[in-house]
Amino acid sequence: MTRLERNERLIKIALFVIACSAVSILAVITIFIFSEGTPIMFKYGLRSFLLGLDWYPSEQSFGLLPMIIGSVMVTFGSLLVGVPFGLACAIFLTEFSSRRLRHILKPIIELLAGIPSVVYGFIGVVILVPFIRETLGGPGLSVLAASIILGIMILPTIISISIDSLQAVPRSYREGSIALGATKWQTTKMVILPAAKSGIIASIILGMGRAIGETMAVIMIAGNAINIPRSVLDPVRTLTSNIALEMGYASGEHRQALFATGVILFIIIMILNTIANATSVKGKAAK
Amino acid sequence: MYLNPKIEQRVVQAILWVFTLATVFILFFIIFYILHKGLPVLSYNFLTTNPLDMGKSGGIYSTIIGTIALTIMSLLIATPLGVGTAIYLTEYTRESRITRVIRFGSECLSGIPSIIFGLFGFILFVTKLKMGWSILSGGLTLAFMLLPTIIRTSEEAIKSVPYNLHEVSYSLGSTQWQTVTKVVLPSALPGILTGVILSVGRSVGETAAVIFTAGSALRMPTSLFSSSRTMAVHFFILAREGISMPNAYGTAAVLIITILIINIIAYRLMHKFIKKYS
Amino acid sequence: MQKSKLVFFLCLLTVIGCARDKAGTGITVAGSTSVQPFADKWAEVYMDEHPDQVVNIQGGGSSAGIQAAKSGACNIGTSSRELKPDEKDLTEIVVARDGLAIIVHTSNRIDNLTIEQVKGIFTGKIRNWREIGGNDKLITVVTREEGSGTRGAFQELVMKKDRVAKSAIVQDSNGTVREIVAGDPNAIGYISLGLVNNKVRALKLNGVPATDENIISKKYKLVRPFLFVTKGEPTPVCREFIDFVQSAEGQKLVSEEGLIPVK
Amino acid sequence: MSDRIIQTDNFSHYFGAIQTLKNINLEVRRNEILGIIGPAGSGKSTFLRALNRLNDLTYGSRIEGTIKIDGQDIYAPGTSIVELRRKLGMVFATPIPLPRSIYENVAFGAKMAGIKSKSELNELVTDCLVKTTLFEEVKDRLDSSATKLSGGQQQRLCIARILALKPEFILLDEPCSGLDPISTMKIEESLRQLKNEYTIILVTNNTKQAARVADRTAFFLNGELIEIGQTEKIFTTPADQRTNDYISGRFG
Repeated sequence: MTRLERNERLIKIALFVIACSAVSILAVITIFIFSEGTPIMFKYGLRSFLLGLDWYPSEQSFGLLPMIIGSVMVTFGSLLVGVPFGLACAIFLTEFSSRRLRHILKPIIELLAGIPSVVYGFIGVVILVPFIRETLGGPGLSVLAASIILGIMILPTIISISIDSLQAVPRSYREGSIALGATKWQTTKMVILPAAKSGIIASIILGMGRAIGETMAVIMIAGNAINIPRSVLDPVRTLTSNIALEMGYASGEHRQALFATGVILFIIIMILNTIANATSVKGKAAK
Repeated sequence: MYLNPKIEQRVVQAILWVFTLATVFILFFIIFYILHKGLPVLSYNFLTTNPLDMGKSGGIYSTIIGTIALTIMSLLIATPLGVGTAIYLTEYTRESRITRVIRFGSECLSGIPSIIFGLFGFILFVTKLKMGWSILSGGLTLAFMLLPTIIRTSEEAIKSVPYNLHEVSYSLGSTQWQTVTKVVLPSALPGILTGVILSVGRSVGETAAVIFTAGSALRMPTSLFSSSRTMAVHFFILAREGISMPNAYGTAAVLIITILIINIIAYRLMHKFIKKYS
Repeated sequence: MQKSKLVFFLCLLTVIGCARDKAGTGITVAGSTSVQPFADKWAEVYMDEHPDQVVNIQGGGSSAGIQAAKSGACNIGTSSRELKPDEKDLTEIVVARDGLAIIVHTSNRIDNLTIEQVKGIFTGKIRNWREIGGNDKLITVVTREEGSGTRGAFQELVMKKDRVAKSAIVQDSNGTVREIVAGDPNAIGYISLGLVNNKVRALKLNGVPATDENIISKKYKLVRPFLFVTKGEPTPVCREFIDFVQSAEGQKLVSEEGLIPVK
Repeated sequence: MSDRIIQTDNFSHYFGAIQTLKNINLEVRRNEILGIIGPAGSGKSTFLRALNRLNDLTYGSRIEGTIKIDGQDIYAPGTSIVELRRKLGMVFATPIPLPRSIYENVAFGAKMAGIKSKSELNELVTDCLVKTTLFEEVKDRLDSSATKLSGGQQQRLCIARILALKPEFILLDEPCSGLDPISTMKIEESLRQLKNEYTIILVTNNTKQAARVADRTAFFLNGELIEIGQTEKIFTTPADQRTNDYISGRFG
């Protein structure tokens, strides 16, 4: 064997070590967050964390329920905004518009995914929040504002992945249905959408992941009150903003409680990831 | 109720059209609003003078340098790791439990919210490893965040290199590593670059992970251990604390233009790449 | 090729090594976001006078600053609240005093509140401006986040044992509280007196306007210290900076920026 | 005839559970052109790729028996595959130029082998291009991309690229399958010249081509070696009926 060939084994080992980096980083982060966050959860009881209503860390009261509910509300709110608009846009661009329009608009919409989230948050602060305050009342910093801004933020994700999965539906499906005398909309409704279902669901879950994980934009527009909101006009705090708001200031058990917040967020995200992974694998298998 | 399919089609089409128009309008509005307010602020001076008085006056020079330093730092770490992983996955092993674990790990990593990276980086790098708020801490944290993107795009790029090129290279007596470095990587380069450039875009726009790890010092960074404020963080602070709205708009305009340019370059590259191999 | 990689790597290590040396001569000051703007000012002037010195100012919050000083992540921690009993092992230096201003929107008709009324508003007992003589509008209460020195001081000076209502909007810096109050006609919040500007209005408290004279004469009650804390005795380099801050020149900067000098 | 030969001894090859070569026993003599003919799927390409161990790249590839080159078992542990492949240059069915310049394509193998001297490389490239009659056609554009050449030129470039390895054997896997008659003729012409320096194994599904250029011809069917002998004899008086059927076009 030549010298180069003997080196191959070393190279392979080195590459394997490198390839383990992503998994090891994930493992380190997971272990780290859990080891910092779980002791305090067990010290005060899981119940008091998950179901407690009061977040007063300086008084050893670490109820995260308002934030959990807040995250869920804001995320679903954003889906209520983002999904209809996103899907409508994707369907229109794949099924009802000219090829040219799609070729121009799709990359532009994808570009918008790159706009920093703080810019979206800022638009929310200067335009949306005053608008809500003046027309609907309340402080303006609210579930509604956060939902709308997050809904807009996840649009590019939903649109671009949905377009991809709609386009992946074989032409023959379309032609077959049209040949049977169905209108374009009937074809879309009965044939295309069911065929592209798993891709569309994956796009929604990805959008959901982005919404639930978003931090800075939410801090700017959600108001961050630790109450469970009674209406969409009430301010709300999410799990992510809870961490970001107080991380700098926290010490001792307060900091651990923020890690506990991270643990809960982490678990929610992992569940979402697994679902997304499963649906996309299922979708691939179906094709 | 029975609705005539032709009428139904018309109605639906109209609704879809309105929704699409609204979506596109909103997205464009954001860009034009920021540019409209921010472009008048932009000048050569704004870009080349340091922020003064917390950013109330002066420009954004040190934050531009901070952004560049942080981006380069994170890419220096993430690119070798990401491309190396992609090479391992595509060239050095076949599908197995190990590759599935690696892919799943990278996918999970990409789903983790940036604030968790920030939390992690803050405690581990900034406090436990005593790196302080610094370009090093921020760069490491960002690198972890960017890694999955680079792995995925590099993997796709490498996979799209035709297999017979491998055979030719081997038959000409090159080792596997020579094949990878001399034949596969050059062919996959545009695809890999696309991923790297998209990561640049992400690191330029990131706030949550950066503000807690690289800090927010306005001074010009002098070393890897100095704290640095990126443009996105600067904008966040200016806008939120109402320090200076004109400067906030100006910074936002620079941010958006940068991101647009980065994404357009990436898109162009990708297009070229796709054309080459289809 | 392998050799060139090795050389590159060595260069990188050297750069990192050198960088570390250089950073070592600087002072890192981290902590309270309330202290940060003033610390920035001090650092700016101090570095003009001592070009060989580097002072890095960081935010992060009082607790983080204290924590960082303890762990050595920074040389000087800053705090805008008194130290807690378990933090008393640090050396504390009072560098300025700051009034807490209760602020409202400039259009608000109210111009004086008692401390009891402020407490009533923040606990949520008083929900409408009408109850204290204002317009018939619900009050938007804006507070700071848990762990903030300003919140700690407000809790101590106004709320005592009671909690701030959960429905209150929470923001994480003086500037953001000010921005929200400036934008919302029905809002009330509290910020560092030095940061009050013409976008918001500071209320009289028990009939006493929030002014420097009233704070010095102790008529205005909402006052807190701004602290520098170090682990053990400050190093000579830090000492020099602290001496500058406490000097007449440093304290003059403080009063120019709206704080109350300690001397 | 010389002693420097390829000798296979009961060589079998499997992809997973499928046996692709069955107990092949044949020898290759120095400086001859051995033609291998047979219908698609007969194992002739697999045999060729077994000689330079290119099958190793495919997962599930397994062998039995031995192949000896110059008396050395090429599948013995510790064998340098890289050196083996340099010794047996291979030309594929479709010309696959590396996405680089003409010059770089020819110099590739030499560079991988660690030759750095510019003048040495220049000489080598020129020499190999001359041998494949390509030099006159491309000498002004050695730095332009190899993918811009015509199909026939590309295939001759691929042969030139092999020559730069200074191999002992040249393996050709249906090298003319995609080419027009004139290009084919040119390649066959170069093969006849190359024979003086190299031992050539030519796999082809064009029986007439084997008849034109091969000294000896082997006939493969379903992974078995049916018959091997002087080309003339195979094409005129084959010993096996199946060979006769194939050559006369009854199947394949």
